[in-house]
Amino acid sequence: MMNNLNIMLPEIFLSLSIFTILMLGVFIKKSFNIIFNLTSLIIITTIAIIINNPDNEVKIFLESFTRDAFSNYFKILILISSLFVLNSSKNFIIENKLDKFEYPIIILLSILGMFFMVSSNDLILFYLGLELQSLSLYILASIDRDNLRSTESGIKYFVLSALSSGLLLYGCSLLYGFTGSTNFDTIAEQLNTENVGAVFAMVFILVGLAFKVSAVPFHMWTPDVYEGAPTSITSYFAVVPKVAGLALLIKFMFIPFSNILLEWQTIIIFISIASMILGAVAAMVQKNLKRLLAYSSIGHIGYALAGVATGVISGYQSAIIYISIYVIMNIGAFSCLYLLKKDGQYKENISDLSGISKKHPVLAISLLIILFSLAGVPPLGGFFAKFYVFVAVLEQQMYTLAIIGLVTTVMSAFYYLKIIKTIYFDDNVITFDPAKNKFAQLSIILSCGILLTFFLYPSVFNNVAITLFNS
Amino acid sequence: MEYAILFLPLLGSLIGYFGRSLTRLFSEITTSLFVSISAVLSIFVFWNGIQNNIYGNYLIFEWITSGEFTANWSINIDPLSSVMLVVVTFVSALVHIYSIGYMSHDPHKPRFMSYLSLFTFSMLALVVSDNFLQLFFGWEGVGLCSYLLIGFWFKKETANNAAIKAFIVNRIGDFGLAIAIFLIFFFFGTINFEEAFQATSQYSEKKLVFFGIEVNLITLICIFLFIGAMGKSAQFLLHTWLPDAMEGPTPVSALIHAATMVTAGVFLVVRCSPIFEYSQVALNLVTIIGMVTAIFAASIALVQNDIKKIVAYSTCSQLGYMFFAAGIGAYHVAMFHLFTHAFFKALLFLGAGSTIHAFKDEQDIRNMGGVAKKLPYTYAFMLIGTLALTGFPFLSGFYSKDAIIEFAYLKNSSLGNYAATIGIITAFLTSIYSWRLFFKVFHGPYNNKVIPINETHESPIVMLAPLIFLGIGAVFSGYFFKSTFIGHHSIDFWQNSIFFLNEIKHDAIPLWFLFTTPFLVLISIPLSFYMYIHNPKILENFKNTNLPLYKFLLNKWYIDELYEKLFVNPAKKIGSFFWKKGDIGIIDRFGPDGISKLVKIISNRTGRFQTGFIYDYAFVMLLGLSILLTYLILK
Amino acid sequence: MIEIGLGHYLSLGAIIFFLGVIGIFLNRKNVIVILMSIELILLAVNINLISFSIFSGDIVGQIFTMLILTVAAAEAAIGLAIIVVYYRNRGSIRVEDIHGMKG
Amino acid sequence: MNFPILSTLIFLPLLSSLFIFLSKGKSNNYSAIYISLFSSIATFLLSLFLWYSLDISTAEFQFVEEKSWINNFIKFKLGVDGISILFIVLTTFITPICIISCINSVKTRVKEFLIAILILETFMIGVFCSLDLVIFYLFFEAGLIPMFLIIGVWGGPRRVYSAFKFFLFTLLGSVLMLVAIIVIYWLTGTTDITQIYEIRIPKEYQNILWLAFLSSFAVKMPMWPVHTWLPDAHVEAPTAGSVILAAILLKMAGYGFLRFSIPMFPIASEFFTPLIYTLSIIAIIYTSLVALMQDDMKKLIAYSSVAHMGYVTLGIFTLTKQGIEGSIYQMISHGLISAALFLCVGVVYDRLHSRMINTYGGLVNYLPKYSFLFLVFALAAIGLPGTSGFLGEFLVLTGAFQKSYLAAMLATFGVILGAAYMLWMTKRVIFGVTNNSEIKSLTDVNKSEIIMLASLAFFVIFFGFYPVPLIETFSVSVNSLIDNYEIALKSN
Amino acid sequence: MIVHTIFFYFFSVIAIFSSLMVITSRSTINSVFFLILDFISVGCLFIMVGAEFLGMILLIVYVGAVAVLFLFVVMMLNVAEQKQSWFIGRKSTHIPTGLIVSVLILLELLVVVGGWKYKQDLMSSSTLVMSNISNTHQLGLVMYTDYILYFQLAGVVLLLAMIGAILLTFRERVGVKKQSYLNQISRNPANAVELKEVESFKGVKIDD
Repeated sequence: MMNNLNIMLPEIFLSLSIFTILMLGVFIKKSFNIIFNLTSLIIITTIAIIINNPDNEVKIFLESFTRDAFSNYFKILILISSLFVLNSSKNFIIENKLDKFEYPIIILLSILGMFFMVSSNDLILFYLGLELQSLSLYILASIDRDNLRSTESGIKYFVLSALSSGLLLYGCSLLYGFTGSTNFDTIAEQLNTENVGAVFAMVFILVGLAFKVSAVPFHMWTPDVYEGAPTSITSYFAVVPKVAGLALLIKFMFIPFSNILLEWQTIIIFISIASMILGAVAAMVQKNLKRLLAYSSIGHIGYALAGVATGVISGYQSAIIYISIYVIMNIGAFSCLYLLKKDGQYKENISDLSGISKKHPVLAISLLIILFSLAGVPPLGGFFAKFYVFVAVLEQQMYTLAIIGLVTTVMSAFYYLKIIKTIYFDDNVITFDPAKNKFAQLSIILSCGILLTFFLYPSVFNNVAITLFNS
Repeated sequence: MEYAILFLPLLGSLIGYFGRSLTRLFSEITTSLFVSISAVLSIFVFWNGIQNNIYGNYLIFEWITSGEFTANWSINIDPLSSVMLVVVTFVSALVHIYSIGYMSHDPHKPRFMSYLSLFTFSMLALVVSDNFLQLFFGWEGVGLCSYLLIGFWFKKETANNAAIKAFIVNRIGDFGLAIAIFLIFFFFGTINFEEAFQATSQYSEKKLVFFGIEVNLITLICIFLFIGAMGKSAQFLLHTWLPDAMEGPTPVSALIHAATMVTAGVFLVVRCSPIFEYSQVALNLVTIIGMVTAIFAASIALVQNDIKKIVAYSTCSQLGYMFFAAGIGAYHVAMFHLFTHAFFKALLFLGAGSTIHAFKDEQDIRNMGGVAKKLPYTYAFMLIGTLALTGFPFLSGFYSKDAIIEFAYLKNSSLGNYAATIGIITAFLTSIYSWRLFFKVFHGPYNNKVIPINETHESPIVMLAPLIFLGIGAVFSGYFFKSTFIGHHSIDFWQNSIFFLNEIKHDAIPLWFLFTTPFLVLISIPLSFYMYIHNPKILENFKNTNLPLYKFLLNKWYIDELYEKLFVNPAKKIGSFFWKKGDIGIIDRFGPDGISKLVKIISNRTGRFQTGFIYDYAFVMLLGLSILLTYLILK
Repeated sequence: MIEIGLGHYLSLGAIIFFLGVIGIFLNRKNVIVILMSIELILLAVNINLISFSIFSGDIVGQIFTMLILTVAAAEAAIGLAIIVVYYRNRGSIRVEDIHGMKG
Repeated sequence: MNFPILSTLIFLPLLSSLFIFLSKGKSNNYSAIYISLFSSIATFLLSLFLWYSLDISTAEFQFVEEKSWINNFIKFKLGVDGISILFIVLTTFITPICIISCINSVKTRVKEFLIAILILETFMIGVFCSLDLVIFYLFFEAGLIPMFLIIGVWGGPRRVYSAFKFFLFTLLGSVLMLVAIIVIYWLTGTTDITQIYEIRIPKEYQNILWLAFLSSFAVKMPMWPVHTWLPDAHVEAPTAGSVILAAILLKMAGYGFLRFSIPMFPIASEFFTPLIYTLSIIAIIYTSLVALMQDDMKKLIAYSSVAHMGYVTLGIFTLTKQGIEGSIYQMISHGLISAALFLCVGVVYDRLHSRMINTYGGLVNYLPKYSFLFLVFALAAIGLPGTSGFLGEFLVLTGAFQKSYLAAMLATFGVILGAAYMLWMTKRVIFGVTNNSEIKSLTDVNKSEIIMLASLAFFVIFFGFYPVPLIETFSVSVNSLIDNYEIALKSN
Repeated sequence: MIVHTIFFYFFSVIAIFSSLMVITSRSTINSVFFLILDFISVGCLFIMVGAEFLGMILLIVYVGAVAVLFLFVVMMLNVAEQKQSWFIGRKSTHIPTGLIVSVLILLELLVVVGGWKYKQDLMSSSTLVMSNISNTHQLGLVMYTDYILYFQLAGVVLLLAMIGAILLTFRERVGVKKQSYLNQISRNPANAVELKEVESFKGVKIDD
């Protein structure tokens, strides 16, 4: 029994700590700082626990919960990215009076939900994890409750997400009915192309998952929510749930749907192409940085999905590498947003970056690196992300996908360049308040450092990704 | 010694150019001195050749090797090049000296001297070459110097334009030469003269399809070589640059546009005689173009008013002689005429320069006249020059020009006869316009309204001294070198440097024919005196009655205008069109700009698509769902 | 028709699901109706699950349903809370009034 | 030799740029210039040493460095042979000149400018050293970033448009190459070009892959009709930017053709030769005519670059010894000449801030030294014998003539047009009457400008008369290139 | 059996009708009531088919709690009388398209669901075997054993909902006086009463 609990020690530790700090938060006045620091501590401890946890595949609770290298990798990724997102946004949270002690707790709860998502091997557990995560995100989106935009983004996210999880759930019910089980492995056995109902169910589930990773045409919430939610939340939205969503998508494709590859492949290709194109096209006219990053993230998910669309392990690996590098880039990008403070106000329009290279050379050059990396220009990290994906895609001889992907890369380069243009070419010079956010600076430097030096050892993620599918 | 001949002018040029900051005199002296030494040395070489038969090939260093394509920098001394060496360095040295006086008022004189020396170097590189590439180097090098020197007075718009025109028209010729070199290399596998000439006979029957037309290889090569020669030697159709080139200082005209550079074309044809000999078609073409040029240029020279232009057209016409001499196979005669022509034409030009100097840069002969007394030396030298040019018996022109006509006659073909006839007519025209020039300048009333006659003055000694040498040349060179160049044993002199497929005829010529030309030349003197000085009314009337003809001639057959319409304007228009319509209008409009605009429009649309309403968002999601479902159902 | 089988229940579920979906994006009234439409969708899912569960004699479907009910309740609570805070800011929860961000 | 000389060469400029980046003090621009100048000259000397120690009697790649890079399947492989060494030396030679030119022409953000130039140098050297397709692509593309900034930050009034056009155009071209590279990887199992040379790529793939490579190289070259970015980029770029762009970046494509297109896809190269001929000829004639009508000096030179690159492509695809050697020669000499011409424009631009031809006129009166140098370069640009411009062109045409009369004749005709536009510009700028009174107060070239221009002029003329050092260096490599090509064709 | 059929159709029709009314009725209050009706009828169906525990839960939890919550919010926000405005207002043009699309989805669903081949081991309504232990018992047997993880997780979800609802809607009101028992009880005369000397014609300044 102890063994079994050992297996889900990270989850147990996480939930117990959540309850503990919830108590602390309730009983200690002005407890935000303490809770916040404790949260960071919890995250770090959890990482340590996961790293100490062995990677061999074990399934418990009627085979509904898996612990394997795959889930462990994603859990660590989720934790690390949350750690950076949270800490670099701390100043922002305090200055915008969002410093309620529930804030980190809800984040932790959503992480818990994601943990169960990536570990699930059963529709029910998957659904519960998903809902735990989604409900947390609804709250987070509207956490700035006195702000119209924040609450509007909350409503939009809530309604659409509820719709999507309704669809997903409907799919689950069909899948359960048509295969007779909720367990992924059993479903995989039962599922075949003759089972039309189950194939239908697959579409519904795919829609739900596509919504979570904001792939076209289920992306509609993304720009509005990114724009409306407080930046600290947006950065969380842009990074962490994407990771979990993609992990789940890969898991679904890899285990339950592995037998109906041809059916879902076309769909994923369609979604991927649509995402890449929309991400490239729609972002060009944006004036708000957060909105632009929303479209950019849609485009990036398109590339990651292109890797998934190959339907082979190397493709999944490439998608995992992609999302990992994406995380690094986005943490950097959003951390920069925390430094754009002028007269106590955080700026989020592109025009507010005008000419900052003169007064803030380091910030400018960091943005430059991150943006070029997002655009996928070598030798920065973003290029390798795309490179791996296209290597996988072309291995399957999906030339159209690859070429569309690369053409949209060029198109999307346009709007990244536009920001760079604002930063470097414009003459109108804007000066920001001196930066006090040390952690944001640290994350920017780390992110840029990784992106810049990635080419020295580009197989770092690949080596990890290869081990994920060994079991 | 050979190296010195070649490199002294270059050295002089460099020292002259970069040493101009020392003193003005320094570069004048250096350049003139170096070229003079070079001239002395080349006479020495020439002498060595005639007397001791010392010829040779001196390798300087390897220039380029690319596979089969090899070319060396080398000095190839053979009879042909030794003759050219003498002409080039001798005239050049005199012109250098002359320039010291002529250009005395010009602030950029060191530059001028340097260019002259550079020209000399290029021309020498051309003539001593043993391969086509070095020849081409010299070929373009002299073109460059010509460009620089024509445009020497850079403030004059016309001078600049003339310079560019000269360069570009020359480039058209170079185009032909280059193509010929490509052909030679492609088929013969070498661009060395000797090897190429040896290979020629093997290919004499080779045909190749060139743009759908089957032509003889040799003919093709010759035609392209000749295009090159035409450009440089200002033959008909490619002659337009030469009159304009008179915008340059007069010494330049004397050196480049009379004595040396323009004869490079003739030199080329003669040099390539081993190839030309195998193609009768090409030779005929050379003859015809030569004939046309001779009479055409003479006809224009009749009515021109610019002193230098008259001489220029005369040069053009004389070059025509040389070409048709080459065309009928009398290469050695062509060379002989080239040799003599160098002296008397340079003399004429320098004399004209002296006149112009006297009139303070006035060039229009209508504004001159009656200064024979004031400028006795110039007058004398101009007289010698004119006589030599017109082929007055026993002066140099007489020997060479009449020889050409005779050889044409001896050819005993219809083309030969035509050539002879044209030659005679041209000789007559030549003497008419030459005397017209002479009389209008030195006789009759003084017509200049700007400068009083007292202010005209004789040139300084430094300008007259070269005239003396040239005058001597003009008078005696024909007589002295006749037997060497074109006599019965001339083949001993020319050796391998000129190739005759058929034996040269030295048959007797009917006496009446021998006397026709001198007779015409002689009677033209009183005739022109009468027409131009004594009774100009006749011509005036003639002019007025035949105004179109006069205009036609005055405007040089409207060839410049034709070119302007045919080539220059269209080129500019097409350029404009490609730029505005092609690059900006089509490529950019439908390429980058168009696409970016399109993407922007789409982008805006997509933006509008994102309405902000929840139900729209939900609707899009459902639409996506239904598309996917329908797709699966249909599948 | 007489023999009521699984298909009947599933069809009922499908129809209710369909009505729920329509309710979401044809609704112009207020967000609460959308919330109710979501409840309808979940109801349809429950119908499906229960009927599958009963007809195949497998209890898992019912467990699933129960959890869905729980989650639906939680979702309703949070959804209503968000609506309330939005109403406080905007003074309206008409669907047509919610388009502060677009483009 | 175990010492990783190539890596040192590549990363030396990068290191020094880092050094400059970290060095304090904004006002202390001169120290930055000295550091960068020092390091770039050191790089130059190192590359000379490399050239010196290169064994030119073999076509093998030398100084090969190999490290496992991406998962052991893509290697970080560097090496040089007779062809690439010259481009490397050209790069390292031009860079110090660009840095010197900054002294006069760059007034703002000098430090950043130098950093950009040095980083660019790293990438450029990398392109010419890489023996692996992915590495090549990496460096090839990476160069866009500093160049984009150089145009955009220090450029003229329409810099934004130009920078974007430059960046997107080139990026679009090269992404297709990336696809092709990956496809090659799946076809052959390697991206190491020495291995790919041995493994013949299947015939049915060659054409399409070749086209994908073309799309990249054609844009970079640039070939008609994808050349329109070049005039804009040149016009707006600062002097040093134009110089690097014209002197080196354009050469990457020609190098790419030689290194990749021909050896890897011999059959396709053969098949598409007519296409290349057509495009080259159009480029030569078309852009020469367009250049004739330009009233902006830089634009004119830019268009002339397109025409000159037309000769390069023509020569490369003649696949004759003369043609290819001529192309390489033409690339090197164009690197010197166009660099010099842009520097010349830069010199007067720094003084009068106008690139328009009609602003000038009669410069020879007031800037005699400048005018002399300008004239030298203009003449070199029109391929006057005795300058390096001539030999390249002439060899290319010789080569082309063996393959196609028409192409060669049209290309030769282009030479005439070349003379026309260059001389016309020279006339309007250097000669003629001075209409602009400001010109009278101009000062002649100063010391640093003299150093730059004179060193270029020296090499332009030196290599015009004595090209042997260059030709000897690449002769063996070119031979083996042609031999392999012919063997590949025959074995088919 | 016929009873089953009749009841099925009866409740189904009610369920469908009330679902329709939920989304179409003019008043939000009515919608809520129809939702309740819907739940009740479906709950009855559940009970009828043999899932009596869930049927009851549906009635108790949904009707008793969730629907009432809806009602509460509707009344609180004073949006009860907001009128439905189908087919009017801006951008109603896509409603026909929307209907077509959703009907399409419905049809496709029906095709799939209706065309589904029953598995052999599935029971029909006539052969539904009621096991000898009750439905509730059955659930109870597995709920807290096999599926304890789900149960716990559901608890966490509810906890989250609680935190979220409080976080979003709860605000501390300022200026409201609260009763403090502790303070009340711990009062004593010593600290509650203060004697002051009052100077004549000056008055007393009383704090508070």
